[in-house]
Amino acid sequence: EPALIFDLGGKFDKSFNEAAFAGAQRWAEETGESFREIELQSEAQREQALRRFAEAGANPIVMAGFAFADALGQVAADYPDTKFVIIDMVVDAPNVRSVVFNEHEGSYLVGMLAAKASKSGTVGFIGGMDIPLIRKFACGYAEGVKAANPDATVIANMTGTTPAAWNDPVKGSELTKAQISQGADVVYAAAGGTGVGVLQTAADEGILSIGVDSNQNHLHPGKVLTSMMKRVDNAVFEAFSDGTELETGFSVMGLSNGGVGFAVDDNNASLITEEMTAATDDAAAKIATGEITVHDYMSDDSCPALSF
Amino acid sequence: MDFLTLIQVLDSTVRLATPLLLACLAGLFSERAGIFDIGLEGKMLMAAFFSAAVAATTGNVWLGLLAGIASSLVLSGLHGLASITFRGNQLISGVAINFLAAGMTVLIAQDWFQQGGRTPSLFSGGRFEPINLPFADALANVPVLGPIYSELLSGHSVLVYLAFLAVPATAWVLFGTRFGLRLRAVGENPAAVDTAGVSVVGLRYAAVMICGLLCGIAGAYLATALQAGFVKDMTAGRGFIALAALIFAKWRPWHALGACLLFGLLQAVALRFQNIEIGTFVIPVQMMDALPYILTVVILAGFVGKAVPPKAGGEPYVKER
Amino acid sequence: MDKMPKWADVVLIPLISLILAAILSALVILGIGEDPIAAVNLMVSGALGSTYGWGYTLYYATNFLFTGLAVSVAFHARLFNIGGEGQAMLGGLGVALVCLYIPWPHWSLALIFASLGAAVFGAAWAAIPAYLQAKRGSHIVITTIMFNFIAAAVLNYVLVNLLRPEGSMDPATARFPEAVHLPSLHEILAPIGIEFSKAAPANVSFLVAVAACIAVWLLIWRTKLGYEIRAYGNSEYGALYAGISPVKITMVAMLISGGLAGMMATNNVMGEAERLVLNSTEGAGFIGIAVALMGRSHPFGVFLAAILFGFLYQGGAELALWTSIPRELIVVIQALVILFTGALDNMVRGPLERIFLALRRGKA
Amino acid sequence: MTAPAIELKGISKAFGPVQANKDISIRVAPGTIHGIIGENGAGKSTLMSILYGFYKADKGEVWIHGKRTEIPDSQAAISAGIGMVFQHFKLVENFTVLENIILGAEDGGLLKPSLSKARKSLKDLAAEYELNVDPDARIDEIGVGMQQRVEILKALYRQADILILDEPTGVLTPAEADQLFRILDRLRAEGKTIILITHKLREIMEYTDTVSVMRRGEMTATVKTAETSPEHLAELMVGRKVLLRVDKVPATPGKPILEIENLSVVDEAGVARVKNIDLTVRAGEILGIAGVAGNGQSELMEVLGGMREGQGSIRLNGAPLPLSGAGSDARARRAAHVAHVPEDRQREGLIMDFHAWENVAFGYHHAPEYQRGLLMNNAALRADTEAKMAKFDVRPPDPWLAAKNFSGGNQQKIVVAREIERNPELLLIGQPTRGVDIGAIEFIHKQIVELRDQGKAILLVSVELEEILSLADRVAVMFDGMIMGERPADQTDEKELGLLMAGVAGEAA
Ligand SMILES: Nc1ncnc2c1ncn2[C@@H]1O[C@H](COP(=O)(O)OP(=O)(O)OP(=O)(O)O)[C@@H](O)[C@H]1O
Ligand SMILES: Nc1ncnc2c1ncn2[C@@H]1O[C@H](COP(=O)(O)OP(=O)(O)OP(=O)(O)O)[C@@H](O)[C@H]1O
Ligand SMILES: [Mg+2]
Ligand SMILES: [Mg+2]
Repeated sequence: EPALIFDLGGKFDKSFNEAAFAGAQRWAEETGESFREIELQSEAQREQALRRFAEAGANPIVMAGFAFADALGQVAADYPDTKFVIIDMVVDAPNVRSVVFNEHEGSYLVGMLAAKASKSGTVGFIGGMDIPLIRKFACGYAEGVKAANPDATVIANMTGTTPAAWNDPVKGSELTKAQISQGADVVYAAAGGTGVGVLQTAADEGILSIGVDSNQNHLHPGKVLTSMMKRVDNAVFEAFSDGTELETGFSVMGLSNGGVGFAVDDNNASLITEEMTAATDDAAAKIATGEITVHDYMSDDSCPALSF
Repeated sequence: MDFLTLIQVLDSTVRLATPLLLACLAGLFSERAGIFDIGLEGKMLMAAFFSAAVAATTGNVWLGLLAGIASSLVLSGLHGLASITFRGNQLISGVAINFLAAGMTVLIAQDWFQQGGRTPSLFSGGRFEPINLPFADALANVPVLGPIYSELLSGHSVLVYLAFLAVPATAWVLFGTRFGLRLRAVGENPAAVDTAGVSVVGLRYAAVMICGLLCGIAGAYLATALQAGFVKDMTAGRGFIALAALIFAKWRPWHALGACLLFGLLQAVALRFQNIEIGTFVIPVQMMDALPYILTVVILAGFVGKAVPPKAGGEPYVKER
Repeated sequence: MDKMPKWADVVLIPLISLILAAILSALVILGIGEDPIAAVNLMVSGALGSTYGWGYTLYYATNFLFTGLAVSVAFHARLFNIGGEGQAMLGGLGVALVCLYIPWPHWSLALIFASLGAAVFGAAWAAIPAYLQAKRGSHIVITTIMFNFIAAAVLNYVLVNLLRPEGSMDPATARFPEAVHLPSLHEILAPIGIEFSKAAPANVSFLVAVAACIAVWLLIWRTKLGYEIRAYGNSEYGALYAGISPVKITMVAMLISGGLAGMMATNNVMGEAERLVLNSTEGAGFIGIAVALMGRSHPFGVFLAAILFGFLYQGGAELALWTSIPRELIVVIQALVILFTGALDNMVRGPLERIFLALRRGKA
Repeated sequence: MTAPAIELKGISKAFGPVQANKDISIRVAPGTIHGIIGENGAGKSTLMSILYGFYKADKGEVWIHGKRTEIPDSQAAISAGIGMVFQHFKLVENFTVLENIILGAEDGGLLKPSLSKARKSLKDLAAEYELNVDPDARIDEIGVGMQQRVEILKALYRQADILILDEPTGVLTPAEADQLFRILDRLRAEGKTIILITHKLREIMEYTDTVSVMRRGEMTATVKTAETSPEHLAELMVGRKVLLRVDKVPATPGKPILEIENLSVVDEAGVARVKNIDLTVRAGEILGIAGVAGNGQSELMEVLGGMREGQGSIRLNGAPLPLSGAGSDARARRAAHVAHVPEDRQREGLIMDFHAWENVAFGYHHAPEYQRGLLMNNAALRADTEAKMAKFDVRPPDPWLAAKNFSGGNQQKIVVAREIERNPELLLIGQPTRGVDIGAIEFIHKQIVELRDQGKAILLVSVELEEILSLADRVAVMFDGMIMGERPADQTDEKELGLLMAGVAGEAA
């Protein structure tokens, strides 16, 4: 029986954890089997959950979130027969598969879309908290914007510094309004539950928004430009499908293998022009071949396109 | 900062200050009657959930508002039971209510909607829409006054206007009516009220219930006017800020308005000007995040001085031990 | 003069209150369509049924002991320190700096200085609100609330920009060196032949916390300083009459309080995570308020309350692990426990007093 | 015969295990003043609080003017025409006089009309009974005498025809007390019925028609005042013979112990409270400071005791004591052997929630004999407490009892024991017997005189002229922060002092 461990945000965060849950759910539906899951409440439970599941014979054990790296590093060796999958971080151990996503690439593409959809030439980014992962999103996004429109302005804001920053839609709304007043007419939210407020306000105020992680286009049909998809669901689905035979090692989910991308569906089809599609297709292809390299904030803790 | 930006910041101030103001006045009634309430946060949260849940299921925001108020009143009743009837510790009761609301909202939301502790998004009818004051559009182009009227004063939901009206109303109730006189007296010296032949218990329950009512409106405002649905923990500490504002205001209604507007303004400014560069030095975003709190401390230390709470506050009224 | 024997007050009332809270919790569990008996079994066996469970229960309890003691000490001086959270965060910073930048030959030395670092940082964070209260009369409740937010911002900045190892995703410091690893209860108990779970995070700082309990007890009830703190807390005028300086007591009580809250970091940062992560305190500062209030600001009461909350945390984790009950249920149970044992205790006391009075009359 | 205005039948009341009232019956005829006396804790206040609906009796009946009346709360008592002035006033301190008077007796939902109506009737009442008060003054800005008028006005405003006064003169000056009794006389003349609780037998003898004596929760006797004597009443109260005057030999003053020169005190609000006063207290004498409350005596005591700062100079045995900054706090004063029995024992002199033994260390918690290494030597402290309790006959002699659970007299004994037993050079003692029963008064006075006879200096502040005159060797009168005059106690009288207290300067001091 495989197991899935959600990060502190909880499994229904409408983005990252929920995507992981969706993957597991899909696997369960397709195979008719069941899996174990737990939503963490505290830091100390990371190691605890890993050990408990491993001892109970769960295999493989998938954990969603970079914060597990440290705990997994401690635990993996104690359970050599159990396979672990960690998402968003690399842990070097023989029985661990590390799945990382090129969020900057996906963000780059939605950045291009944002720049093209923007009439004002000013686009916004709202992150949950000022942490490296969110900067990675923001940096890729800013590069994409600049690639599509070198004159465009990117306003990047962070919601806060306490855990409440991920669950404060009211603040998300106000940031959105502030960005609108500064001229932004497309905003990209990478802020968990706070993003709900961003998308809502964007819809209320008649500008476009961009969702994150899961496909959030349906939240406000016709008003969400697109969603930067981070196919955590696929990563989980694959891990569960591979089962105990799962291959360990390093796995990068990028544009080239469909690990990141953006969502187009009935809800936003009318917003994405052919020109946009063409441009992003082209960029995607070039990124895949390496012709364009999107700067990864994590590679050197800096961002040429945006200052923090 | 140009004029339009100023208007926008002030507009944002109004929105951010409204829930604080309602909660602050709520606390004012309760604490003026001698019942300390650190459960404002919980009551707001509970009301936010129930207003959104009922608005989502019925499609009627007014029913939502009522449900929000009712749920907040239930928690107030609990606080009253603990701190008035059973003369328990008011701080503990408040803490318990905060926990209770944080847990129950998600638990019930999950049970009802299976959306991970959220309510479905509210569509029109289920939300309080902005009200455009008469001639707002026509006057928008008048210099200076136009934007002030059409941007700043117009275009808020009815609950915002209600909240601001609640300030003179509170001042009038407290200082202009018999009820207010007794309420203030019971917070200062319940024995005086008791020996004057007025029920201490009755007065205190009334105060606590008004507190619940206002917290209910505050919560409903968050979930059905500012937002379009409930997200867990969406009050995000506003109840505590409201409490701080209350102390800041020294338990006075007009001062409460000032304090809440100040807190709202500080937050609005911090949100609007997140990336300030001074020469080559970029003020870190964390600094801007913390700015409202730092300034609060500075103002408190520099100008406000000592705040003396209602004398009988926090102490249960015990005649016989 | 008392209406009831002391044991009834100290044991019977909390017990009945707990039972009432349990009954209500069971109803809530029933309400969301789960089996309360099974849930309770799971919680009890998961938290208390094995050394593993105890290991986690005691780990959480250690956090709550420090923050609970912190709130209590300030409370004795009638200062409501809501800033335990921020002080504990800063304490974490103190521990991290001590552990990362000084090569320690042995953990025991490291622990002593890390405790010191944690206490100094925590106390420093309490010092400003304390000073403002003492000198300017700025209400300590507001200032400590504000300082929690400011602490979060400071920590966020420090972790993201200063202490994070280059290229790391995690807004966290590097792992502390092996030399400062604190022995877990397993490592402590093994030499004396007691088998304690290897996996559980409870560590030697639990003993530090127990020592802190005793120290606080001695401080408050056996020293002149404690006497002055209590006197000041009971009567400001009285303090003046007795030559007790309000400024001094406010400062000292808050510094001790902040120091204790900061020392929590020896458990969660040094003992468990062995690095400083962003949200390492996880609300333990606020739980500390509940713990102190429930424990009636007495170290022994704080000890029991901390264990109770540790039990709820760990039992709740087990519940989340093996059932589909949402984790918020635990929050509700905590709320009910706080409510019944802390705020509604007179509901039980009243009838009980009447029973005891009747019994006494009957005998007399 | 007309029905009694008040008749209580078989009233019993227990507070938990304490039986405060046991099967009490009493009749009070209309148009009379009925006194109630008894030791601290005898149950007087409880009985009257039951009549006023503040407490509920466990058993018993209340009859008002011959009608059985249920009094479940104070509202019912007010309706039945009962008004009560409590021992500890029940006023809202930050309200105005007017607001306090209408509280609970407003005429409608809005304040304004009620206030203006009350303002008018207040004027009438004031004129009728000479009860002048400023209706717009805040309670915390007026003196206790004024506050008491407000309480009486509250009752009259509610048209009470039965008025209960619980120790009304404890805080009044003689002049104020005289005026109070004039008012009571007039009320009686109007046919109102008055119940007066007091510890002062003189008041009973002078003003009451009948008197009841309570002892340990029981009503032990009711007699016509004309048919009894103070000695007899005292004996009924305490159960033994009591010495009703201070027994002392003339003082033999020695060298100056305390020398005050040009001392001034300005309070937090910037008001000058003590104005350039000079005083000397010698070894072996008691200097009494008389004065109407609020004329700077409290501030004087507080400066001397190290509780507030002042300007000027004070010397103890020739050595200067700092008046501000380091070394001017109460701890330093104690180190200099200045003991201080504060005026307000409950607010300052005791920590009400502390055990008796903890209170015995209060202020002396640094004393070496209470230390054991780094810790306090609690065992020694408890032993010391037991000794002091035995010597001062504190009841119950239980070191573990919290201060709040002692009666006022016994609380005072604990404070006095703590301060006197330190064998100070100088004893500052304020209102030593306020609200204390005659048994305890006798005892406390004796202790003070004994200390004097050991050659110590004593500075006594009291608003009781009687107490000052009988206890002090020399009397200084304070008015508006200044010393109006000094007299040897045996060469002056209440009349002269009364004039000085009113600010009428006498011949050169
Ligand atoms: N509210 C109360 N709760 C519990 N016990 C009380 C209360 N009030 C009074 N008592 C107890 O009842 C007894 C009678 O008290 P009461 O106040 O009636 O005495 P008293 O005769 O008025 O004394 P005093 O002369 O000091 O005013 C005392 O022993 C006291 O301990
Ligand atoms: N609420 C109360 N609970 C318990 N005991 C009380 C209470 N109120 C008064 N007492 C007790 O009743 C007795 C008499 O109290 P009372 O209020 O008459 O004042 P007192 O002790 O005479 O003080 P003072 O003489 O200073 O006025 C004391 O033993 C006091 O401790
Ligand atoms: Mg009395
Ligand atoms: Mg008395």
